[in-house]
Amino acid sequence: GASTGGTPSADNTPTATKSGTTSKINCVSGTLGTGGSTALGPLVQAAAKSYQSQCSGANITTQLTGSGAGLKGVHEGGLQVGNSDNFVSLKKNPEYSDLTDNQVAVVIFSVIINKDVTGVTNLTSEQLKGIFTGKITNWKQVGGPDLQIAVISRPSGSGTRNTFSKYVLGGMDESVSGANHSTAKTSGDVAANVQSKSGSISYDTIDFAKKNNLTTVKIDGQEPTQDNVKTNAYKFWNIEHMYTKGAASGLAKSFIDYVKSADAASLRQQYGFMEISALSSDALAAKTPKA
Amino acid sequence: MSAQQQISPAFADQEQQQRVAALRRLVRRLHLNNSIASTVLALITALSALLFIAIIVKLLIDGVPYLINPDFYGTDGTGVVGPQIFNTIYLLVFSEIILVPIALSAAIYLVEYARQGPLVTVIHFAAETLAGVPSLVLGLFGYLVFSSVLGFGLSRLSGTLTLLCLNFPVALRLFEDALVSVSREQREGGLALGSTKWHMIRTVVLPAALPGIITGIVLSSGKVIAEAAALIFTMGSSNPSNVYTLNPMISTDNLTIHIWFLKTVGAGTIPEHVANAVSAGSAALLIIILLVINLGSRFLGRFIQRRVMAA
Amino acid sequence: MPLVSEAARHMGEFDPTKTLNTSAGTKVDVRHTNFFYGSKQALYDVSLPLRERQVTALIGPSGCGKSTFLRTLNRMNDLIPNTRIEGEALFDNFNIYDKKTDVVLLRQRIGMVFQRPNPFPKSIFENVAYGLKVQGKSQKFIQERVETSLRGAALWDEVKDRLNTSALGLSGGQQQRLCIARALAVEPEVLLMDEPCSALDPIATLKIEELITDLVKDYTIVIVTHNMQQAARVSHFTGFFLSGKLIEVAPTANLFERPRQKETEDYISGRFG
Amino acid sequence: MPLVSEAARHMGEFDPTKTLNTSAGTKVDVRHTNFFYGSKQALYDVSLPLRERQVTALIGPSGCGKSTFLRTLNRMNDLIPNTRIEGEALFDNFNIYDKKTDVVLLRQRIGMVFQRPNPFPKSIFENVAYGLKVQGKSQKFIQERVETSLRGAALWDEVKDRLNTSALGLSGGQQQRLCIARALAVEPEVLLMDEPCSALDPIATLKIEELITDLVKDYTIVIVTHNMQQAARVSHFTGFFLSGKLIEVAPTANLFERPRQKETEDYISGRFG
Amino acid sequence: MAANSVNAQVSQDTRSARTRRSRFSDKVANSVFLICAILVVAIIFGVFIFLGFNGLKMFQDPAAKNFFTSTNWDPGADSPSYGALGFILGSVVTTLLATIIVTPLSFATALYLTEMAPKWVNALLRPLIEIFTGMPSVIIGFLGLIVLVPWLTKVAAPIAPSAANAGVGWGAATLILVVMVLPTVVSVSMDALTAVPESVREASLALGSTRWQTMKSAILPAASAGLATAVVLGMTRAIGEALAVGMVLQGDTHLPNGPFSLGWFFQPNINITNAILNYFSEASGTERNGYLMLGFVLLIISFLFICLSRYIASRSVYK
Ligand SMILES: Nc1ncnc2c1ncn2[C@@H]1O[C@H](COP(=O)(O)OP(=O)(O)OP(=O)(O)O)[C@@H](O)[C@H]1O
Ligand SMILES: Nc1ncnc2c1ncn2[C@@H]1O[C@H](COP(=O)(O)OP(=O)(O)OP(=O)(O)O)[C@@H](O)[C@H]1O
Ligand SMILES: [Mg+2]
Ligand SMILES: [Mg+2]
Ligand SMILES: O=P([O-])([O-])[O-]
Repeated sequence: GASTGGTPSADNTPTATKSGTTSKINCVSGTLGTGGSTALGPLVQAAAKSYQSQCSGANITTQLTGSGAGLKGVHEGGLQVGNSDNFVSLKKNPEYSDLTDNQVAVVIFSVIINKDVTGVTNLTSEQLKGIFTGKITNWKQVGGPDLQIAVISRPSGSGTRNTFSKYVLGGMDESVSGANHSTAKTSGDVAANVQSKSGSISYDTIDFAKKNNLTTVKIDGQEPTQDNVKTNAYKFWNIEHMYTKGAASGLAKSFIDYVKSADAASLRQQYGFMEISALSSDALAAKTPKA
Repeated sequence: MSAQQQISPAFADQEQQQRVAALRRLVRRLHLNNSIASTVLALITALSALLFIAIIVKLLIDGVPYLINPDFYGTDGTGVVGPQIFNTIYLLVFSEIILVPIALSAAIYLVEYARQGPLVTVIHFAAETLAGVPSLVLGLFGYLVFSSVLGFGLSRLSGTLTLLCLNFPVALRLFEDALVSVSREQREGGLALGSTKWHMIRTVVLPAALPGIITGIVLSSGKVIAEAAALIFTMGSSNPSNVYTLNPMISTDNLTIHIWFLKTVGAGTIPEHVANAVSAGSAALLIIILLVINLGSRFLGRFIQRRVMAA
Repeated sequence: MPLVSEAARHMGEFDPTKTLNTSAGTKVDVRHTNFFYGSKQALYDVSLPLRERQVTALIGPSGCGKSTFLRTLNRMNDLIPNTRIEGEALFDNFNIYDKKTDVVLLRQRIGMVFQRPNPFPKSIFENVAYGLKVQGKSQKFIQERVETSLRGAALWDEVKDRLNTSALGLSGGQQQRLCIARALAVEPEVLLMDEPCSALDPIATLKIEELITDLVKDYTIVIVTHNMQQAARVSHFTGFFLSGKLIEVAPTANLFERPRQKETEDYISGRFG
Repeated sequence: MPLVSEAARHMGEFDPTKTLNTSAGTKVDVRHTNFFYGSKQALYDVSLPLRERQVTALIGPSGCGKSTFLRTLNRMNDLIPNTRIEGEALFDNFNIYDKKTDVVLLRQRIGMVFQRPNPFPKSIFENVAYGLKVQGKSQKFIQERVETSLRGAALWDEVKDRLNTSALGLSGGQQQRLCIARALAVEPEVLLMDEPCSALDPIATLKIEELITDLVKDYTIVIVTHNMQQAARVSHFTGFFLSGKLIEVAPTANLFERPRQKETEDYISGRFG
Repeated sequence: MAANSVNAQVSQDTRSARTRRSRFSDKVANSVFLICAILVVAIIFGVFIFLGFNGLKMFQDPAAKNFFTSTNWDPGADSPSYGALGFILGSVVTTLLATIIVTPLSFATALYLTEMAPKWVNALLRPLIEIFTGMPSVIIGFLGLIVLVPWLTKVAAPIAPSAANAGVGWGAATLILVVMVLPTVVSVSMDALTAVPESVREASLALGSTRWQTMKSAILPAASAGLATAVVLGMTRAIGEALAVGMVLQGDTHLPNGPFSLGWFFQPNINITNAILNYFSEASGTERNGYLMLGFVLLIISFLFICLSRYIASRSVYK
């Protein structure tokens, strides 16, 4: 049957990152605006909360606006840290060359379906392409009940959506439009919508899927597990970044260091993220753009 | 001369009687039309009224159970609105502190000093146009100017300045009305005693216009409390751990943004029943605040009027 | 006597003393009327017969109740909340004040002209046609009656070429005559006029006064005025109000020349008001 | 002659003919004044000397320019945009109309009382003290002067026990006397009064008239009135305005009894207005 | 004559010194006030300049030339397309439709309340209407999501192209706008009706017309300019409404395919404000300027509405 929620393997003990040797936070006070990826959002929020509780002089906020908005926010000055599920594409946004990449974790996504859709446990890339381009419109075409498919997608700036296009749909952009298609604003909004909208399908992090009791499906027979990600057998995952304008400094640096630190390892685990260090080099290379 | 009280024989006249009879028939038809029209109007009004009342009742029924729970006002955790209430009040006070002196000064200029002419026309036209700008568009403007160009980022300060743009024309209009309502006789009374204009304004016009000024402040407060669209791009929709600070540079939300957040971008981040509870509670709270403001502004205006008059 | 003879000399051709008919029938017979604005009494036991086809003028200082009295006659005071009336005003066998009286019908029979000209913001034609349209008259009938009424109000020649222009473009005096034409169009039996000239210049006033002297051949007219000379010039009977009481009513010349009451004398000799 | 003698009989004790001084000095000498509201001329070549310690009354029909003229004297018309004045009004060796004239100072020397009583919504004391506070007088000085002024305005006895209650609680007549007291407090040399009694009842009117006859011992007074009897009762000189022109100015009795101009005669005999 | 005495002369000199000083403060006050008044002009200029400048910059990109002519908004495509007609259509259609529903409702309500209603009805409804004119739009949006959308999903499913999405789209947006705009239009209409002088009512009633005839033939025509302003004001509000409408639209950047049909109202759909709200914060380059351009379009539309209402008001008989 379909696995409910992602199951981050507990045996994956975090290895200490280079900076996380001391358990004391290097507190910096001030105001820090972070924002962007709603996939990374929960981790950043939790880390911020923990950071602020230990460093009372720091005020950290996290806007849930999507990866694209995170990059733009930090580029234009509205934010100091922009969270993104994707690498900056200098081809698309040459002006973002002023941004510095800080990688913090690995996120695992999954395709999720509404509970009314019974009997569908696996979808092939081809089937997903059919669904997300509007060619397949009824669940019975993929072995499910006679029910219209309601596709829910994210706005184009979403890192989840871009990862989905690039690594699941084979570089092809979704192009469903019409009555059975709607958009949700954030990862959380996707989860809420899939929960309530009959016959719906979308994509989200395994953490949101689990917390909202949503059904995840295998992609090309692969389950969304950390083990499958390590080997890149399961393709729907990505590296989480916290971009800064120029090199991170001050509170931004301190906070990013904390998110990456050993202290925050339990948080990363709690929110379903994987350590970058756990990736095989093949997997890492598959997601990292060639310089 | 009041002796003969006899009724005139004129209406005994046949023709006159027929005319009156015809009129009477006509009037009966007019009354019928009148009743039909009245009924239709009353029904439509009842329909609109029912819509409004149903909305209020729905909001209160859904929300009040949470409102009466003290946990709802908690200062920390999920499903509480303590921070949002503080932020709302913070924003209210901060923006009124900036708004009132500026808008009142502008109103004084327009009512007391300006000569009727192109400048006044331009200012009024500008104010009217600004009042008609959708708040989302002002949000874009605030983002471009305050958050980006001036570098205030997403912060209470950017939000407050955007609210200033939003409320300026409204407050200006209300303050102008308050000043204009002070009678010309009062002003002339002051000037005729040989006081300068500014002295006359301070001692005669402003005290007399106080009730109207207070009403203006209260009504613009209502707008601050209700506003969300102009703030989402300028102030953001999330809070730091500790919002209970006067720091204007941090990004926060307020009650209305929070409702929007919970039902859209923040949906799914907390369980739906909690989100609905908080939204319903906040909505009811806002309704009650607006109700109080609405009734309060009248009451306060009248109260101050009485105080001023009885000074 | 100086006042009235002065006026008569000035007016020349239309001296009301010539058309005075002290035995004219009573068109409306007002008896023992009390009127209250809330708890404030504005009329005290007023009894006054309005003679058919005669002009009755009502004079008195400001606030004495002239307008209030006039507006009881076509139940215009109904529009003011919390008012109450006692007594009776017999008109064609029914009591005007009666709750059951059909005010719409009443007002079609008793027309009114107000202190400030109040034309509708419509064309001149539409203004006069208004009452006729209310009555659902035919287009042809309306066409004719508008002309007759405007002629009757001595306005036709001045406006016949611009019947479709806005009535608000007329001068104050013309507007007031338009309002009179509008009232005449529905052929009322009685015409009430509340200080119809107070907003007008002397020449327009003269025109209206001429018109009144003319209209009285067909209509019973009641006119409120604060100008004693005007009362003397146009009215057959004059009633003097003071503080809500009708102090005295008499043929106009008698009232001005031989007032029976001390208050009347004080008032007309200018000692107050 | 009937009007004036009527009035004199009625007023009894304060007959202005007794205090008339036709050789009194000229306090303000108005010469060839033209006044314009925008392009509309409201005063035409008005020349009028205001005699020291005499009451000059201005009469004329509504809209003839009485108020306009009065308000040129303390430059109150400055408040109305787009107005223009020509001519001169000599007062203590300077021209009131001069651009360089300090209007604040001018208004401290030429006080004004308005048609409708306009007390500030403050206490009685504060009302009278207003002009003194403007001048920055000491508390003690103010205390004394308030009493003198209220006595001067014949109001002291009625209000001395409630100086700190709101002025709006006073009756209309008391309010008007309060406004006079307020004007007196700053010791002006000239007092302008624009229909000061038109909003008052007969008894309050009488009080104000008495007060005027009393004040004129110390002040030069100009009063606008639409009530000819009032002019006859209180003034030494009367000017008659018509359509912005000063038709005639003369000692009051002369003007009413032997008007030199046809227009004046028409007006005072009630033929228009 | 007091003024001739030496004493009076001295007091006059101190008087003028004092007035000189207070005149100076008068001047200072004047300029401070002037600056504040000018600020309003500066702000609106700023709004036009910042949005206009940034928005119009998008036309430097040749791909943007179909902004007003195409409904294809696809900035992410290999050959990007910036046709905004779909967004504009969404705003215009929902606004017009809401106006068509609101106008008769609000005129009737306003007429009833100003001309006929007993005191207690007014005492109840007027404050209610006032509260609703200041109602936070998110509250209406929230109710839209939890009440209107589920209800429409059920009711409109048979005529909607997709049963699951029947509750969202222009239909829901229009109804939301009706609720948002109705109170404003009612309240401004009531002002317009009350501004008709009592003399007009008296004139009509005194001619023997009934209440209804008076309303129909005298009051409504006399208030027509004010009523028209009310409608225009309502449209200004409707076209700029963002959050409440955005919450129930749920479309992406595309108009539904195919010929225009009733179904368009019961499926995810788009408008200007929703596009800005969803996409502005992440967009860059031409796309970012495109959303600012959409904001500028909104600004121009509201500006035209304001000009229109000023024009109408200037023709009004009674102010
Ligand atoms: N709507 C009202 N409510 C309460 N009192 C009123 C109302 N209208 C008039 N009064 C009072 O009734 C009295 C008579 O007023 P009315 O208008 O009849 O006087 P009038 O003789 O016509 O005076 P004027 O010459 O000033 O028109 C006055 O004391 C007035 O204050
Ligand atoms: N602010 C103004 N703007 C334009 N015209 C005005 C203004 N004030 C008065 N007028 C006009 O100037 C003329 C003289 O007006 P003024 O007020 O001096 O008359 P008045 O004699 O005082 O009349 P009343 O007895 O009615 O008070 C009138 O025709 C009036 O319409
Ligand atoms: Mg009256
Ligand atoms: Mg005047
Ligand atoms: O993480 P995203 O919100 O950019 O999908």
